[in-house]
Amino acid sequence: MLQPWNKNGLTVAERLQAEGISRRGFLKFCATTASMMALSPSMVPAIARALENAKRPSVIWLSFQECTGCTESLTRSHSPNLETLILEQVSLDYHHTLQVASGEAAEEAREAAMKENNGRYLVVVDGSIPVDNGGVYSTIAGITNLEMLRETAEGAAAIIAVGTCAAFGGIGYAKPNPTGAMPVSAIISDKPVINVSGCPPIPTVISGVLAHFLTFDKLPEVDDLGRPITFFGQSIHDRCYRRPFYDRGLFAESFDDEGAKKGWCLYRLGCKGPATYNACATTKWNEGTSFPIEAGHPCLGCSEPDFWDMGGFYQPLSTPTGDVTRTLVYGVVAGALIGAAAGSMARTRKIKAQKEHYKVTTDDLEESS
Amino acid sequence: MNPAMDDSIEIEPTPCAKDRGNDLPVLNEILHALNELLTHDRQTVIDIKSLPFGPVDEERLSIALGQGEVAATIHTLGESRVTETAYAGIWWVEHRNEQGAVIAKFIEVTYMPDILKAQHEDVIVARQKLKDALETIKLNGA
Amino acid sequence: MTPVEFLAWVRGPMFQIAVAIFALGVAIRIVEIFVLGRKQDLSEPRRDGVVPGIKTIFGRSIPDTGTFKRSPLNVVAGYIFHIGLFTTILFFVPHIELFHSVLGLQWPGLPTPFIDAVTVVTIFAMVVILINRLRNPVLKFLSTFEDYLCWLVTLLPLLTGYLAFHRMLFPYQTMLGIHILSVEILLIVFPFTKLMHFFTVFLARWYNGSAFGRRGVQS
Amino acid sequence: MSTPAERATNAFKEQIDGPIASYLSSCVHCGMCAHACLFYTETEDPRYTPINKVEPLRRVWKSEYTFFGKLASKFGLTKSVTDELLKEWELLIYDACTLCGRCSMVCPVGNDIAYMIRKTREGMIAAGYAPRGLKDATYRAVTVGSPMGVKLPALKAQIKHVEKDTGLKVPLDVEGADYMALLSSMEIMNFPEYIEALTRLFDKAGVSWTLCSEAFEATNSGMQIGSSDIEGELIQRIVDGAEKLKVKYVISPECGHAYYALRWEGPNVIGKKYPFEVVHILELLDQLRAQGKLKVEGKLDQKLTFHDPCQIVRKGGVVDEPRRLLNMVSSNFVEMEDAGVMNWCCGGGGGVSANERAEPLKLTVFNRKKSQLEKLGVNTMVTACANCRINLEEGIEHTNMDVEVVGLAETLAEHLAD
Repeated sequence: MLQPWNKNGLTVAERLQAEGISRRGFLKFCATTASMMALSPSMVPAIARALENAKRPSVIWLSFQECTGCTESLTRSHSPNLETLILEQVSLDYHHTLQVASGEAAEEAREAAMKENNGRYLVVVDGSIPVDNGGVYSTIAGITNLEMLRETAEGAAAIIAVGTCAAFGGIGYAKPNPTGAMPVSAIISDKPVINVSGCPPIPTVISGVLAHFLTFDKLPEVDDLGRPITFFGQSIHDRCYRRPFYDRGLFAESFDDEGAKKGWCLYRLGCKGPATYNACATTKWNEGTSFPIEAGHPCLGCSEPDFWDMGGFYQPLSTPTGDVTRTLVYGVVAGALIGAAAGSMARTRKIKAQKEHYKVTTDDLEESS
Repeated sequence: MNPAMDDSIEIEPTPCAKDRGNDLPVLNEILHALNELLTHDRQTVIDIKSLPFGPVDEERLSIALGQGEVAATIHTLGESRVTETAYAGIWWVEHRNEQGAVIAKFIEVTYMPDILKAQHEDVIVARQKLKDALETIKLNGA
Repeated sequence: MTPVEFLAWVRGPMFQIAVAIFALGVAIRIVEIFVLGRKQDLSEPRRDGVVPGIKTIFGRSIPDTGTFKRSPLNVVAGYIFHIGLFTTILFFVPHIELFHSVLGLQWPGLPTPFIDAVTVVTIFAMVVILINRLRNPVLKFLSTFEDYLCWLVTLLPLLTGYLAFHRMLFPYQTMLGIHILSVEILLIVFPFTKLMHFFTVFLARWYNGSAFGRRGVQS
Repeated sequence: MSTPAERATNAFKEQIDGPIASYLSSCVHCGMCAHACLFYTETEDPRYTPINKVEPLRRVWKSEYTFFGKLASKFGLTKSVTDELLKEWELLIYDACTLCGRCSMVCPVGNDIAYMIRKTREGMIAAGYAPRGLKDATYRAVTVGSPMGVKLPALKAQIKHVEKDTGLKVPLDVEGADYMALLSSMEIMNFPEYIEALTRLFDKAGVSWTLCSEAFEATNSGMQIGSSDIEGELIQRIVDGAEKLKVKYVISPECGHAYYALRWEGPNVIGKKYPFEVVHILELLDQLRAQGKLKVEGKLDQKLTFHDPCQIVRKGGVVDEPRRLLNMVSSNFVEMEDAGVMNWCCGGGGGVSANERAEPLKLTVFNRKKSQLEKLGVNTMVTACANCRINLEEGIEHTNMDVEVVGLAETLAEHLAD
């Protein structure tokens, strides 16, 4: 299903029509696309108008220092679903995990797509880019990731950084970052880069962003971290169905207590939901089946930068990440020692003052004083 | 021992009844939408996927809305089902793909969901098709 | 600095710095009081000062009727503020988690909406306290920069906590970070100001209560 | 140590101890002590807020005895004690404080402010900043033996009168007596009834007692002016007298600060424990009452009240004794508002009455007592301090009130059963 399509230059509407799909079918397509982009259903007419003229974009998918989890997320759903629909509308010209071609032929396909669609193609990146020592830690066909990204980005219309590694550096970037891993945005500054973070990202969000580009020929509006606001505009906590428990102060305190069984809030078990912006709580996973909190596990905050370095996954958000107990103990001990020393010095001054005592006598009481 | 393998642990079904109720605000929103329809002739579409539903919230909403008089099936790009709820003017619109999986689900508050109506473009095609058909019949029937 | 980096900083290195200054400063100030000590009182006590001293430690929390009648606003607002402040600090579940992680102790929390209401009331009480400080001639006369500073650094955690809880003003990470930072500022300011009374009040009441007590008066 | 400010600073350094450090660390500037102080309540001058009065002491504590303050002082960030400050504060520390200790009872953080003001006076007098009148009184106390200049012949003359009136012998310099009674100059000069009362009461109760010709003066201007050197010198005279007569007890008279100085500060300023016990006359009388040795007859039926002398009641711990004694001789004893340990000062204690400069302020703050009395509607007020008594009489006269002030011991003596 994800093979490069022959480019036929038709718009989406034309293509659907050519396949004998009715206008009603097109409407259905528009409605589901709106839902996928997390846009309001009231946007359907605008989407319909846009899709009338939308052409299939060429997509080049670059996989760098990554685990293929992002691609898995997108492709390994147990049944063909919503995402397929939109992926059928794009021309995936290069994806070294999925494409049939390999070796030089694969790289040729990439170069061909770049040449043919110069200035118009979309680059999707998953994985971080190691930059230390000239980027030697990860190469494809002898080309470093760094070089390939720069080269491919050159003629791109926009770049979609898929997954937390591409968006924020992810695990490669986590301390001590031995390869000098960097996110896409740290390397490419002259092209629009959108971050679809998550480890992995929600498949619908990836396709939603693609759909947006396909529909409106531009990237959706983004937040401060370059993520599409429609999906990352609200925190997990804001949209969590367990939120009422948080508000009422009902918390699970271990994974097998009453609270856990009753589905209470997982804050005390380290849920990072309040500080994590993503669409899991509404879009959910596995065809809308569930998401981690619904399955009884606290949110890890995987769509946020540095989530690997934000203290333990099971450490509540309100707690410090370092060993504060030690600091407290050392501080008190050191303070007590300094206090004792300062106090002794004060005592010495006091004794000295007592030695230098000025004795008040009747002389001090007479008129002249 | 892996707790998951321990038969003595009884995992309760996630309760929902009194503790939750994310369906209630939605019902309120629907009521508001009905008002809008009646007073301003404005229709409302709610995307179920955009709601922070917990387990069985959707079921509860479905039960609350009940079954109405109309149930229609549309066959294009997979099946779509349009069913009226027990409350006139409130509809479920459910889109499935060719493999039968639900890909989008809406509640529409309107006199008639647009997708049920024959579309202008389709009618133009239909006119041509019927014309062609008639020609064929004439030719053949003569 | 992104909101996430900011949050990581206040939860990490900044927290350590604040706790280090707080622990060091508080320990210095308390220990130096003890080291300074006091001379043995040679007068024959009417009774032992220990029990009256302990009684004063607790009893002084209740104002005498005369004081209450003369400055009811001060007393009532002060009460609400102190009780409110400690309720929010000690019984909000995320805070309990903080104490648990640092001290290894935990206790049951109170329902969040209750804490929320207490916060509002406490902030209100603090505003009343400030207005009183600005308007009452004695308080106006006594007040120094330090008094207003202490008011501010005490108010900020309440206010930012409220804003963070209600996810107002900034993205949550930023607001939570600001809230934690405000607490860190409070911790840092603490040992250098009258906020020290949190600890020394027990010493002061003890010294007062035992000195009066050995003379036969429950102060 | 040349300048006054340096002398004051050094004295503060000598005086500051753990309690003071904890008090100054704890003050939150809540201002509640102002409402406990009659100098504030009657003038509404915020400078009279008790905690403000210890500012000179606070400065020295901060810059000398706190680690952070010491550090700050190295950078010139702390304030030091100056002549100007001492001069200004003299008016607050001596004229506007009677050391009544009411503030110490209300401070929510538990600060014993009166204790700190007492310590502050040490530095003030070391620097020479004390009111003229108090200096003079103290000078006379040291040189003549009494702040009012009363000498032994004057006492002997009063003894003669008393002996004539009562027909009883007033013991003087009786070695081996159980009790040695002290007097205040005011009692000798203004209220000789007290000597007569003692003579009759002790005679009836069979108390073995004596006066001492070398130590009859109980008052201690040294405490009031705040010099432990002078206070100690005056205390030592009493200790010497008591040791010479080998008494078991020394009786503090109806004088507030004399009791506080002798009973609570004395051993500390001379640096050793006494070889005798100090009892207040009211304590002793109450003991006699309990033992059945104090028999009275007839009860006063006019409405009367008791004025609590601060140093005896609040700061001295003699609280219930005067009440039990008064109830023996009165059928209509009523308490003032705030009676007991929270009672309001007469306004003349702590050396204020010896300080002519403070006279107008003293009369202003008397309004507190005046309104207390008016609320009760009494015409008789009993007290147990000659200084309170004179001061109250003065205030009553100044405000044209119709209230008689009497001493408790003499009231009891009047009702002695034959």
